[in-house]
Amino acid sequence: MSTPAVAHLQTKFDRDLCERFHYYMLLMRELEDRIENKLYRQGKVVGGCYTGRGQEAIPVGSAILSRPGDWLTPSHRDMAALLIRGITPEEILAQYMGRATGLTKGRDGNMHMGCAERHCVPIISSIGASIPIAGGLAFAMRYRGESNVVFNYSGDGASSRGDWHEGLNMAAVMNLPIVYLCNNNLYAYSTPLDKQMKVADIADRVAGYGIPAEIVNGNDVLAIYEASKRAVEHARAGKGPYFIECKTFRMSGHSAHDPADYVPNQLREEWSRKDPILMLQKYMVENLGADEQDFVDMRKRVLDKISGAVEWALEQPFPDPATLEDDVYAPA
Amino acid sequence: MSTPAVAHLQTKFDRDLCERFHYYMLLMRELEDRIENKLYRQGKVVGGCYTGRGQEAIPVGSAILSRPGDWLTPSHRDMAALLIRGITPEEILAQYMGRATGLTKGRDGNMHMGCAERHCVPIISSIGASIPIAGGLAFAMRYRGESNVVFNYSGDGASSRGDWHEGLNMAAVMNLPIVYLCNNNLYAYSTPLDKQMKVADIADRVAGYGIPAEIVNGNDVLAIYEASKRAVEHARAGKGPYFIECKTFRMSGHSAHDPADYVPNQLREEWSRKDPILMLQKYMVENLGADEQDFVDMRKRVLDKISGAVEWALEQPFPDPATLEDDVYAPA
Amino acid sequence: MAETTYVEAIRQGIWEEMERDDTVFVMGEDVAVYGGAFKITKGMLERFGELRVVDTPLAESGIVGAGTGAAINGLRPVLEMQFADFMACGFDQITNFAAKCRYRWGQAIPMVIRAPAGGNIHGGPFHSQNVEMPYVHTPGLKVVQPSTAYDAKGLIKAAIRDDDPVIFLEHKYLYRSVKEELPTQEYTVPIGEAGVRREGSDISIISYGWMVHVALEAAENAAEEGISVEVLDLRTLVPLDRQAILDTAKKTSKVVLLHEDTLTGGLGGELAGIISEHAFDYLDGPLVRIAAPDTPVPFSDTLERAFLPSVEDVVAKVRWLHRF
Amino acid sequence: MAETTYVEAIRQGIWEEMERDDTVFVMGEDVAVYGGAFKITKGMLERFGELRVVDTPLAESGIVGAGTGAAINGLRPVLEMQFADFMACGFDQITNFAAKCRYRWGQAIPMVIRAPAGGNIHGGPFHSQNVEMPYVHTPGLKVVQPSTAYDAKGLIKAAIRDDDPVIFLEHKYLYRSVKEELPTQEYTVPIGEAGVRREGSDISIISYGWMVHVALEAAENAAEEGISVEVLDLRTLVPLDRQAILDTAKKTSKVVLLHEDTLTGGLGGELAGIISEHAFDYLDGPLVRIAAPDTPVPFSDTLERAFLPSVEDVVAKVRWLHRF
Ligand SMILES: Cc1ncc(C[n+]2csc(CCOP(=O)(O)OP(=O)(O)O)c2C)c(N)n1
Ligand SMILES: Cc1ncc(C[n+]2csc(CCOP(=O)(O)OP(=O)(O)O)c2C)c(N)n1
Ligand SMILES: [Mg+2]
Ligand SMILES: [Mg+2]
Repeated sequence: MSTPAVAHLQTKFDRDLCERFHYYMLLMRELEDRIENKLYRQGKVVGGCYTGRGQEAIPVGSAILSRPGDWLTPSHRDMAALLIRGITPEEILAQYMGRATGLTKGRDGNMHMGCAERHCVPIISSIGASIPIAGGLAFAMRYRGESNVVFNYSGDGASSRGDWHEGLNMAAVMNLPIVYLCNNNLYAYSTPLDKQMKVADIADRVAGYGIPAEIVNGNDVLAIYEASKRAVEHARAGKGPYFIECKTFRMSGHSAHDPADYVPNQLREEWSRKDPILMLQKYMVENLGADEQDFVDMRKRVLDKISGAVEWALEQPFPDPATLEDDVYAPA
Repeated sequence: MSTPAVAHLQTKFDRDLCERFHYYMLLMRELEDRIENKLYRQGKVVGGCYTGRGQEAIPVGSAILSRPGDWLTPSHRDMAALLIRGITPEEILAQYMGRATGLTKGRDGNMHMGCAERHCVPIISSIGASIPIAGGLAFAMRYRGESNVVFNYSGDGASSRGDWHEGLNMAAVMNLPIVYLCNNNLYAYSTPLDKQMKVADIADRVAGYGIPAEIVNGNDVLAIYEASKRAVEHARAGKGPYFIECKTFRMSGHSAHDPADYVPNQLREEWSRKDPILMLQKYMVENLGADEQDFVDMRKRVLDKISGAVEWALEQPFPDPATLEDDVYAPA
Repeated sequence: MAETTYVEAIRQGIWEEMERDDTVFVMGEDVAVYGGAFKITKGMLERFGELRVVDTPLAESGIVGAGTGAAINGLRPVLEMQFADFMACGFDQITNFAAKCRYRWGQAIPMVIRAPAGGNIHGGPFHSQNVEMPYVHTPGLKVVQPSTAYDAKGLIKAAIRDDDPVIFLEHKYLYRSVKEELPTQEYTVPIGEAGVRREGSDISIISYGWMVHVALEAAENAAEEGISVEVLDLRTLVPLDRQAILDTAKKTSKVVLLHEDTLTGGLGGELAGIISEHAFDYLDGPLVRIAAPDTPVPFSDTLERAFLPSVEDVVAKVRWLHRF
Repeated sequence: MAETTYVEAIRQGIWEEMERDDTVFVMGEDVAVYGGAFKITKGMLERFGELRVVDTPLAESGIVGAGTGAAINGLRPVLEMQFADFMACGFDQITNFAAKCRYRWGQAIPMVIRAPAGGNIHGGPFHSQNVEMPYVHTPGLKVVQPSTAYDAKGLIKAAIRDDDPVIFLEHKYLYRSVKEELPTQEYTVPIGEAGVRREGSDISIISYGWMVHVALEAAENAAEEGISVEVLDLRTLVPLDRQAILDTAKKTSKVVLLHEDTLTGGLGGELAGIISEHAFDYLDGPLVRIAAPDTPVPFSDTLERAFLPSVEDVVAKVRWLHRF
């Protein structure tokens, strides 16, 4: 694996922006932690449980650039993208618990959520399927002459799917405004990168479409922000799609039931030293005058928010079975 | 479009080999001509009619290198590959006429033919689907430790399909012995290359798989032979797949009913000057002492063969309706 | 007045909708410059421009996905599959995503997927299939197949206006073999309503697509033998017009279920399920299914003719059932 | 002796076949190092090596295509789809190519596609579907779904030995919820034979998969009310055991068709078609279909419970039909 280009920061990152990064990364981390390590094990969460632990920088550094008219198609490791779009911890928890007030009204579960009003396509379980969908969303933007863009999120495994190929190629040929954020976390379930592809980088795959691609440190929210900014400007200016490969690591099993024995310990240790939240905190301390106490305060704020949300969610009603057959078709 | 590297001939092409090239190219040309311009218009051929006019060098220069244990998955423009494998004009004509003695016993039609014994997978109508199939054939070779290879044929349009991507990627990851011959004839039905992809060459697409690729003049049978030889040696030696992009042109409509108005006249004229059969004949005259009379004789031989085959085929029985339900499943 | 073919009727229907609503656009392989493999979109590029008449790369899953995304973002795509058989390449996008959007997140997908289907054209195993059942089986999709030019135009217009994804199956053999005078006034044909094509009192044939014509011919023949046959054209396969199905079953008490699709898992079973459960007391004879046998669609004429249900097959069964 | 679970029975069946025949190999996502999402292939890598236990990239169409190619070239692939729902991604390869090889060119495709299917596990719309019907509808494919550990082992072995492509649907809820003692001797269960799970004289329930257990429980409850219910487990969906289906229908004259799959286009229709045509004279009541409603599979417990056919649903219908 080639090393990501060292981020050469061009943006002046002010404290305000970094605090927003910090807030969303921490909120995602703690909310998922609560879900996976408490609620799931307590049996309060229904179904499976996928988290983006260690990958928070990717949705945060990118989605923060989105405008209301943009569309996002997050993957199952991008909860912060939903939070940034205004989806609340309450809604997310109600979703995970299968409640009527969850984002899918209990019809779908766990990370398979999104929201039409806030322009987030719910995770499509068929890995890779979101790539052509992103194309269509972007096609409509071009159709109407808007300067909106689509933020598409997917993983390394997705890049082996036919849909990925068909979608990227169409976006290139049609010059569609899409920013692809690929989280290359070295594994697709248990499958390591070298069983997924013979080339070193996903970016190598992208060259064949005529789409500009760059590789960034996926744990460095500042680098992701900068790359995304370049990409978004490119796309908004009508120059077509742009691909960002974010080198990162899944700091958890594939899902809550997976101990991930197949991951060498060394790899886990190596990456735990690159925790994206710690990286950001270090930057804030060294450059923006933040100190430990700020982070403690922030964490408390986040944990309080989550606790409140959990309480709320636990009181939400389960869906009324009488609604079972609603919304399969448009009302007559 | 970048120009194919000028073939730097390393092989000493003797008269015998060139005559075999010539024979198969001419046989394909004339057989297809008879089918398209006579039998089809006379209503003696059933269904559609696809030819590889102008592309004969591709199947000939490659399939001639195949050994009995190899497998071929030709496209609908590679009739010569079947001929080289020993499938006869009689069988082909009976197939086109929907006769019981055709290769599919009248169950499938036109170019959708092949033969298990002669290791030719019948054309799979779903464009691109043969790429994963080639992978499986090659997988079995590796499984048994053979040095056989698979010759896979497809077009430029196929390279946009998801199956193409999934198949090439798996072949690369699993290091399978496959030689891909891509006939880039500038069109997929009416769709020109620049609506198919944003990059200039299909070979650009292949780089992303870690598969070596080269571009050859698809109308130069000698260049194709040389490239195929390199490729086959590579694959037989266990070095994995190899991709050859053959720049060529479809000297016909997509099928017999298509006047191909969408093709600029200039392009048609340009390519008609590059007719692969004329190119080979020129080489044979200039280097191997062949003369016009030899070609006239050869053409006569081929036409006689075809006429005999047509006569035979026209007398073949149509399938017995009583066989309609046979061979859906293995006999109990 | 001039008669309009089935193929031209569909073209007109799409054209009118594109004139009426500028969120409607067509997309597919070879639909723009070439005007489509069957010329349904001919002239549209010139009239509506390349933003609304879009040639794509060869990629069915990509096309369906792009259509779905565009539908989410406010457009009304009319996608063309070059042959219904290749819709299989976009199966995941259609059945796993597009079909479920409304249920999962309340998102309408006002999309039409047009697909030339059916046989009797010597198309063989890859260009003749009847592919309706996997889509009939998928909640969230609507499925339509017109049998006449009038319905073809009216139904494609209704499908384009519909807020759910509609699989619009066009019968290739009917493209140029049926025609009729069409109203000069604008009209649509509502999705979900079957139509009685011929009134009768002894036996009902329930069918759709090309087989409606086979049924009508069989009914004509049977009439000469004094058997009065009613022919119901379903027109829409999802949602099925249960009322019309049960009405005709109850009226005649003897029902033939006819389709061109292969027998096992075909729509005939579904119809048998509905009738045998909800009109049991009315039935005076077995529900007779007539369908193609369970084989791929063969190519050669002798085989294809044996494969496809024929007027004679239908008359024979009608006769048998009448005597029952 | 120890009892063997359904999941373990399948594992043993594959294992034994791999020991017996070295052309048998397994391939799929996460099947080797990880041993499969449901651990069916656990330990096989260590025993059989990486040539015969093959992790693939994330590419269902590629996997099915590779399996088909390998089958053409003399191997007997056992492919795993991580969830049956994602088989949709390989739909073209399965239905358009693999299924037709024998018919088109006499080429056997001795391939098994294993797919964990079904609900009652809070899997939601993408991890709970019953996908049998598109494959039942495709001539050239066989389709199997065992309901017991005994059958699971016997049928997977038969499927691997079969010379046609077999879609082998495993019910996820049964994986660990059913178990039994298995014979120490080797055995197979023939494809194409249904099994009477409970003899009865008043009413027949025809079902398969998890619903067989629901039917048996319902039969037990009905017995307390004096209704004698026969339960037929189809086991194989293609080829259907028509004889067994018609036998039980003729025996009891009242039939309930039960499946977990959604109603419209489900197997219940096909069964109704067969019975209403070929056992009409024997029927003393409507053919009653019990199935999931036509919606995506919902996630939340309250919804999923309402969605899935229950013992109570079945008992109620049995009672109704008995009184008919
Ligand atoms: C088409 C398809 N096949 C298989 C699966 C099962 N599955 C869910 S996530 C996953 C791995 C995805 O890997 P990657 O794209 O790298 O994303 P990551 O989970 O690593 O973020 C698999 C195999 C699926 N959801 N869809
Ligand atoms: C999956 C699929 N989609 C559409 C078609 C219809 N079709 C047949 S050939 C063809 C064009 C193929 O182009 P290319 O791969 O470049 O091969 P060429 O015909 O130029 O040799 C199309 C669109 C098909 N056969 N399969
Ligand atoms: Mg990954
Ligand atoms: Mg081409």
